Amino acid sequence: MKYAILVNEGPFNHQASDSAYQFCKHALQKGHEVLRVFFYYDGVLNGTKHSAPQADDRNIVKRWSQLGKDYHLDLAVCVAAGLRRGITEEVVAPGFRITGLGQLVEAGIDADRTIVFGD
Amino acid sequence: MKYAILVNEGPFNHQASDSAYQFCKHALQKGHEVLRVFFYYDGVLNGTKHSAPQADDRNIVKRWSQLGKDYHLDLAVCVAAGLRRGITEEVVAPGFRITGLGQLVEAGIDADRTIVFGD
Amino acid sequence: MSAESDNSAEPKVKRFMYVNRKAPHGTVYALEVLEMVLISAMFEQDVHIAFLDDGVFQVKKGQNPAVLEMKDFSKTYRALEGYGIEKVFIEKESMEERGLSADDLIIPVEVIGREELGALMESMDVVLSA
Amino acid sequence: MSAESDNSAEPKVKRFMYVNRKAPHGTVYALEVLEMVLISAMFEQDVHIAFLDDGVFQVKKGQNPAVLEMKDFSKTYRALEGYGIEKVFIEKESMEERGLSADDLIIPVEVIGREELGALMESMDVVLSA
Amino acid sequence: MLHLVNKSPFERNTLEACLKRAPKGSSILLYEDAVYAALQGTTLSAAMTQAAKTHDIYVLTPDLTARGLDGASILEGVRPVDYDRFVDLTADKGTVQSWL
Amino acid sequence: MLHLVNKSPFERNTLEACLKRAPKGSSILLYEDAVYAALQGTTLSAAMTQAAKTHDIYVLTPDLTARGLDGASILEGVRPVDYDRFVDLTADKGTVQSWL
Repeated sequence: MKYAILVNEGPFNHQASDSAYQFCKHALQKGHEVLRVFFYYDGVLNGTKHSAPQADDRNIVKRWSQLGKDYHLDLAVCVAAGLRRGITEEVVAPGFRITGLGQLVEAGIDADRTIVFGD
Repeated sequence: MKYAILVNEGPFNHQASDSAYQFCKHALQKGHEVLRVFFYYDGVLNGTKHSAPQADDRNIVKRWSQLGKDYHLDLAVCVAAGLRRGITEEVVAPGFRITGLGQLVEAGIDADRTIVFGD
Repeated sequence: MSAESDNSAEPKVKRFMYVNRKAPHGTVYALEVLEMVLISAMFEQDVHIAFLDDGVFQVKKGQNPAVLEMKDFSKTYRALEGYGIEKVFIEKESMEERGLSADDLIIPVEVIGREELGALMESMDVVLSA
Repeated sequence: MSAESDNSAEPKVKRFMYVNRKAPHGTVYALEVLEMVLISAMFEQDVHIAFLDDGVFQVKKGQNPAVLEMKDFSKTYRALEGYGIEKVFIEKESMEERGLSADDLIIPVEVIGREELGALMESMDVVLSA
Repeated sequence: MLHLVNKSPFERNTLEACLKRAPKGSSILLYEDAVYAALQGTTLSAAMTQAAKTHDIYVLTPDLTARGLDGASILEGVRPVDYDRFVDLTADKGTVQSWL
Repeated sequence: MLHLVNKSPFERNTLEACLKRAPKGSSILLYEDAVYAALQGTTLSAAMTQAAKTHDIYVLTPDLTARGLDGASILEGVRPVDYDRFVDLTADKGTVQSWL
């Protein structure tokens, strides 16, 4: 299966980003494809390189970057939603890219399934 | 009256930051004091200098900075919550400062009223 | 059902639904869903918009968030038709529960029953909600 | 009532209540309220903690968020007493509605009726909720 | 005491949670999406009319206006207030509790 | 079709909203805070037991475990699944709709 994933919420505050990550990891391990993970609404906040949670907690941003690296994932942060919330080229974490909302629709067209994780 | 204000949510996604701002503005205009506006949970996201909303929308971050300047407000961003979410010295907007959670408790002790704006 | 094994040269046209269940202004979802809908119009897909539960308040007439210095995007719903987006539905039961009638709405939309809406949702390829 | 006009040299001691109404793990509020509570202990205030509605799930025994790579902070509730925070309340009706009993809880807390909890809330100087 | 409620009662349980605990005679301000609780002609109108007999219920006018609602659509017994009165209420009614 | 619900039914209306629209026979996965809907002995257990007769209801085990709940505390008729089965369900049941 080819998946498109939409993440609506930022890291830590809601479990949405955790659930999306776990879903992607398990889908990829089972041999499915994830065409794109699109970060919209507060979801763009997953793309900040400045996140530095406590040592005994998971690092949600780095974890996405690593999964992206391991599986050549497209981690796409919406430019308009990012501008509102201060996620711009200056702060974007490795492996994420800032792009237009059209890329979400495109992923929805190309994927067999689109799954939304939100609040 | 002396007020302490707690803002639990970031800009745009929830109205909480708007409501807190409107409340502070009206309280200050009526001659009340706002001892501290404390930003906790996703509220720390109000303190990013990289927020650049569309021209036809309000600029929530700048508006807080301006209100802070006009009334010498203490705009305090929680360090621990900020670290989780990438709000650090590198990105903090003018007029905001990063500080410990104890400052919220202190404000609650010193103020006549503590008001929480959240989701 | 979805066009899973469509390898033809035909451009894919999928049935998209944007589901609006949340009230406007208290959160940004209504505004950002609308931005998504407008962009989706450029992709020549079979776009559906549904307003249900508190989402019906998004198309309430007479909104004026400027009193709170907030952006008034409600007029943008009127632009949907110009973008070729004509399949706009509102759930009858959600309106009734909230004391709204078709006269209260900023645009003409198709009023649809709850059961029918459930069946329409089942017929989609992509459902985007917020 | 609050110590509005307290100009004495005595250190102010206010009645603080931390209100927990949300389930753990689905959102971060439970964890960050707990961090706030621990810090408040340093200020020698009259600290109260209340668990009601879905907040009662925060003190459910046997939590293991490590299976989701999430932080297990539930054991920290056991540290409250060591910080001198002893006024910890859980609402009886909220537990009953969710099928929980005192045996299900990770720490001993005072079970309090709904009406009594409402009255206790009224007696506070500062109420912090999330 | 002043209780603040900011979420739609059709979506969340915060208004109900507040009404269950707030002693009779205490004050409740509905703002943000909670202003929908003050509407006439909804499935909640009867319960809210009852609640307004035991509690002082206020609704924030600018949040109504933003949502296309006006005084005429509001339940009898619910009192519209602007931000200045919101500030006054926090000063007059003692401790403020937000139901989140 | 597969419906996803992630919020506690005691706090929000999303599970109810889903059950009102999801045709009989469709599948619903409860995850994150929605796993509380699958608990025995709550005020919602009777309604959920009924719902499990008209819909295929699944609950995500790791979200139960995280919250200190185990299989023994789950309503009869609700099927526990892990993340691998979650992935399978999205593949097998067609379009996925999240009730947010």
